[in-house]
Amino acid sequence: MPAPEIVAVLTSRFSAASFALGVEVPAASLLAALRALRDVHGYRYYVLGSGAETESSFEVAHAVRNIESNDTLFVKVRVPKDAPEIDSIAFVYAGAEWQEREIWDLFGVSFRAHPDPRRILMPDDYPGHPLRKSFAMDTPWGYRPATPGNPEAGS
Amino acid sequence: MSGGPIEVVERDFGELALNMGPQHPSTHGVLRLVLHLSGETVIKAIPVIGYLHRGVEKLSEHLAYDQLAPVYERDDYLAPTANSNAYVLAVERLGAIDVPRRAKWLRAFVSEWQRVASHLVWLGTLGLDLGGALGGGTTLYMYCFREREKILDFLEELTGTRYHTNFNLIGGARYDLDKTSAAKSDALAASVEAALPELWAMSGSNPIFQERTRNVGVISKDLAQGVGITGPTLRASGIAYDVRKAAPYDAYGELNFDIVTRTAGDAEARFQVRMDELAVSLKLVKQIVAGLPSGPIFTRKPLKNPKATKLPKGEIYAAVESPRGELGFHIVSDGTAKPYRLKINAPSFKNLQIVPHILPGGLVADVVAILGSLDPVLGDVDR
Amino acid sequence: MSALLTGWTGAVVFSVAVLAVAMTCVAYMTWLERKIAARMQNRIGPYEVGFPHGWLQPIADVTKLLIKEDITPRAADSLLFNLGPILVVVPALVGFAFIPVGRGLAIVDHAYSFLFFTAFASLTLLGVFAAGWSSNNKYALLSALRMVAMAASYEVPMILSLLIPALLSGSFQLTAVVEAQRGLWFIAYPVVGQVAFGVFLLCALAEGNKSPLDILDAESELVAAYNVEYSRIKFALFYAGEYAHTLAICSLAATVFLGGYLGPAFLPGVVWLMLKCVILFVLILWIRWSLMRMRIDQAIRINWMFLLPAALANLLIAASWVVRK
Amino acid sequence: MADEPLPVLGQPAAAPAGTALTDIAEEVVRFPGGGVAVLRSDALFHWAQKSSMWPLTFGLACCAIEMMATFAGRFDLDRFGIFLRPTPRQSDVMIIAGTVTIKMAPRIRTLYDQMAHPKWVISMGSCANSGDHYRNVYSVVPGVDHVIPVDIYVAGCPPTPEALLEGIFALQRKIMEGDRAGA
Repeated sequence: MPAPEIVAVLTSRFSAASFALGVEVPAASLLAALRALRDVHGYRYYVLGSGAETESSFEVAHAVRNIESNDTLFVKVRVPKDAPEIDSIAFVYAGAEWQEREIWDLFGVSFRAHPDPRRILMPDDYPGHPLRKSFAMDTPWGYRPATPGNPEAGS
Repeated sequence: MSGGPIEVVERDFGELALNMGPQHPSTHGVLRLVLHLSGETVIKAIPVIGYLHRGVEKLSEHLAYDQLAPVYERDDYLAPTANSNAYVLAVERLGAIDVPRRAKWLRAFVSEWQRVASHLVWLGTLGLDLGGALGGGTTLYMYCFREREKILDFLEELTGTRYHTNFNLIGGARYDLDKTSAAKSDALAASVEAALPELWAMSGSNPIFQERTRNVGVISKDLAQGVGITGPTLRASGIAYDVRKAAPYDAYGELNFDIVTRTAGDAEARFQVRMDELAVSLKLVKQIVAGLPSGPIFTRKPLKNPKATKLPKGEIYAAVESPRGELGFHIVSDGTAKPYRLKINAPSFKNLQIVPHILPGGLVADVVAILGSLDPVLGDVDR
Repeated sequence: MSALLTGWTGAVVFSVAVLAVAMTCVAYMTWLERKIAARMQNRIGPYEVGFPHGWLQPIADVTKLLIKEDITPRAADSLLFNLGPILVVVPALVGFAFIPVGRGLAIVDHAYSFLFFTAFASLTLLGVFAAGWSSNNKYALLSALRMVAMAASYEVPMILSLLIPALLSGSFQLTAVVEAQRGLWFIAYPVVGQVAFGVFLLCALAEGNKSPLDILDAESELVAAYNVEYSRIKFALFYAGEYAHTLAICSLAATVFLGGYLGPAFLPGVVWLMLKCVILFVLILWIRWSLMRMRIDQAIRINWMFLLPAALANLLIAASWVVRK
Repeated sequence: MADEPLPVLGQPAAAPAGTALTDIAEEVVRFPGGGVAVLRSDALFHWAQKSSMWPLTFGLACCAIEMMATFAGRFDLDRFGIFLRPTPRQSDVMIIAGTVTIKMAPRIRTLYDQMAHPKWVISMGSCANSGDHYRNVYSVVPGVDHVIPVDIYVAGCPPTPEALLEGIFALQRKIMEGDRAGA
C-alpha cells in the first residue's frame, strides 16, 4: 500500500488522483512527478512499467519503490488513443528503458525521447501491436496486415 | 517511435561486431548479444531478446483464473512454483480468498526446494560458462545435477511431476506432505547440505574461479536501484531487499531466517549470495517440516465450474521472491472470470537490463562470467 | 632383421609402425578421456557402443565423420581452409619420428632431434592459425588471434624449461638425453628438475588447449573456436591433431624428464615409454577436468610474471650447477 | 578380371551370370537410358551414424533443462556415444527443446541448413510438436515441423529424461533402417 503522505503530496502538487495502488497524474506532469519521487522522496528503485488498454485510452503505469521505507507506488498516466505518445522516463529511471520498449512493442504507445526506440520482443518487421484488444487472439503466426496493394493479406 | 533492426556492422576501424546467440553455448537459452569489440575488449553490448516470447500476457486475457496457474509455471522454468505462487497470491488478495495455514507453509516448502534446485542449475551453468564443456565446468555441472536430481525425485514423489509441479491452487495447495515424505525431506536436506562443501571446493574456493569472478561486472548500489535489478543480484550490491522479509507472504512471516547480502556487487558477490541462499533455503525446509501446522490444505468450496472464479473489479500487485528475485503479478480485473490485463514483473527481464551497463570494459571471457552470474532465464525474460 | 631396421627401409618400417601405433593411440585416447572424465563426474561414459565399455566408440565416431557431408563455406579461403587440418596433424605426427623407443631406436636419430621435435610441435599452431583465419568466421578469427598471443607467450618458458634436460645431459640428441638419465631421471634432480617439469607441464596445457589454459579453444566463449566451420573429416583431423599433439608432448615429457624407455627390464622399453605417456596424459586430464578456465589476460600475465622468471632462474641455477661440476 | 570389358558410363552394366542385381545390393537405381547405379546402404555406416549422434548445443525453453538433465550424470547420454557439439557443422542431430517463436524460427532454419548431411531432428516436448497451449498465440509457431522436417516427436510438457531417451532410441532404430525426414 502506498504511503498516504506521499500520495497527498503528489495529489496537491501535481493534481494527481489516487487509486488503490498509487496515483494517476496528468501526462504533462509525469516527468516532474517521477523526478520528485526519485530525488525528494527517495523512491529510487524502479519496479515495473506496465501498459493497459481501456475503452477510451491507453494507460501506462510505472511502479517505483522506496527501499528504505519499503513502500511501492504506482504512477499512472492516460494516453489518448488517437495520439498514443508520452514522455519517456528512461532518463529518470534507467530500468524503464526496456519496459517502455515493451509497452511500445505490445501496445503501440510511443515514448518521446526514448534512447533506443526499437521493438523488444517481437521481430523488427512485425506489423501489429499484439496486446491491443483489437488484435485477435487467434491471429496466425504468419500474420501480415492488409495493405492497400494487397487487401487479402490481412487476417 | 520506431527503430530499424539491429545491425551487426563494424562502424570504426579496428572494431569487431560479434553476434553472440541466439544459439550459443553460454547465452542461457536464446538470448542474443551483439558485442562490439576492440580486440577482445567489449566496447558496446546490445542484448536482443524476444526469441522465446510466447505471449503469455495475451494468453492470460483469454483463459479463466483457475486455468492460468499452470501456464505461468512454464515462464520461469527453473522455479515453476514461484510463478504460480505469485499468481495465486495476487488473485487471492484481490478476491479476498482465504488460504489455510498449512497450505501457506506447504507453498513455502515447495518454493524453497525449487529455489535449491534452481540455484543448483545456476551453479552448474555458471560452471559451464567459466569452465567450458570440455573442462572443469562440466564436472561442476554434473555434480550440481546429481544433487538436483535428488530434489526432483522428491518433488515427483510429492506432486507427481518432476519440476512443473503445478502445486499451487487458488485458495490452497494441491498436494499434502505426509509423515514419510517429511522424513525424506529432512534426509534430503541433510544430504544436499553435505554436498555443499564439495560444490564450494570446485567453484568458490578455487583461485582460478575467484580470479575469473572478482571485480567482474560490478553493479553499484545506485545503478542497481535505477535499473531495478532484483533478487540475489540486488543483494550482492549491498541492498538487503528480499520480498520474503519486506512483504511477507505464505509462511515467511512466521519463519526465522536471515537475508544474505554482500557489498562488492561483482560476479563473485553474486555467486556467494546464491551459495549462501542455498544453505538458508535448506535450513528453511527443515524449519518448515518441523513446524508444519496441521489442518486442511484447501478450504474453498469445490467449484462446479472451474471457470467460475470471478474477481471483483480492481487492481492488485503481488510479488514473491523467486530464485531470481522479485516476481510480481499486476492484475487488472474488470469483474469477469478472466483477467482484463495481466502484467508479469519478471526478475530476469529486469536483471538482464543491466547487461549493457556492465559489459563494456570487460573481455569476451567476462561476458560469459557476467551472464552466468546474473542467472537470466529466457522464458522469464521474454514471457 | 637388423638390416631392415637401418637406412631407408628401416625408416619406412618404423614410420609405418609408429604411425599406426600413434593413430590408434590417438583414437583410443579420445575414448580414454571420455571414460576418465565420466568417472570423475560420477558417470559411466561410453558404454553401449561395443560391449563392454564402448570399445568401438572411436571407430564409430571416425566412420561417421568420414561419411558426413564435407562443407567448405563459400566465403572461406578454400586453399588455407583445406590446408589447415593437414598443417595441424602432420607436424604433430612428425614429432613422433624423433622419440626414441629403445636404445638408439628412433626413426630419426639426429644430433639435434630435440630441437627438431620442439620446432615441429610448434608448427601445429600454424595450422590452427590458418584454420581460424581462413574460415571467415569471427569466432574462428578471435580464436586464431588468441592462439598467436598464447603461442608467443608460452613457447618461451616451454623452450627454456626444455633446455634443462639438454643442459644436464649435454646433448640435443633425444637418445643421448634418455641415456643420460640411466642413473637418475631428470625430474628427480632436486628443485631444478621439478621446476622445469612443472613449467613444462603448464606450458603443455596451454599448447594442447587443455583447461585451465584452453584459451583459444574456449567453448563457452568462442563456440567451437577455430574449427567452428569445419565438418566431416577435416574436423576429425583437427580432433586427431589435438590429441596427437598432446600425445607428442606427453611422450616428449616422458622422454626428457621421466627417463623415456628406461625402466626395469621385465617390460620392454616401448611399453615403459607408453606407460609413462599414459600416466602423463591422465595427469593432464585430471587437471583439465577439475579446473575452470583462465581469462586470456590472466593466462598471459601468469606466463610473463611467473612462468618465464621461474624458467629463467631455473636455467641459470642449472647452468651454474653444470659449470661448477 | 582382365577379360571383362570395363563398364561404360551410361551403358547397362553387365551383371554376373545367374545373379540378379537385387541379390548383391539393397538398392538399385535405374536411370533413363538403361544406366544402373548400385547403392549399398551399408549396415556399418548406419551403425556408425546411430552410435555417434552428436546433437547441437541448443535449447529453447523448459525442455532444454530436461535435456540438460538427460546429459547429466544420472542418464548420461555419453553412454550411447552422444555428446554435444556447439557448432552446427559438426552435429548430426538437432533437438528442438522448447517453444518455437516466429522470431526464432528463421534462426532454427538457418541452423538446420548449416548442419552437414546426414542430419536428423528430434522435436522434444509439446511446444515443439504442436505449440501446446501457446498454439493460438500470435508469436508462436504451432510446431517446429512448419520450419524444418522432423524425424521423432517426443511427447510431454516437458518430457522426462526417460521419454527423451526413448525418443533417441527410436531415432537410432530409424537410422538403422536408413530413414531420414526431409531426405
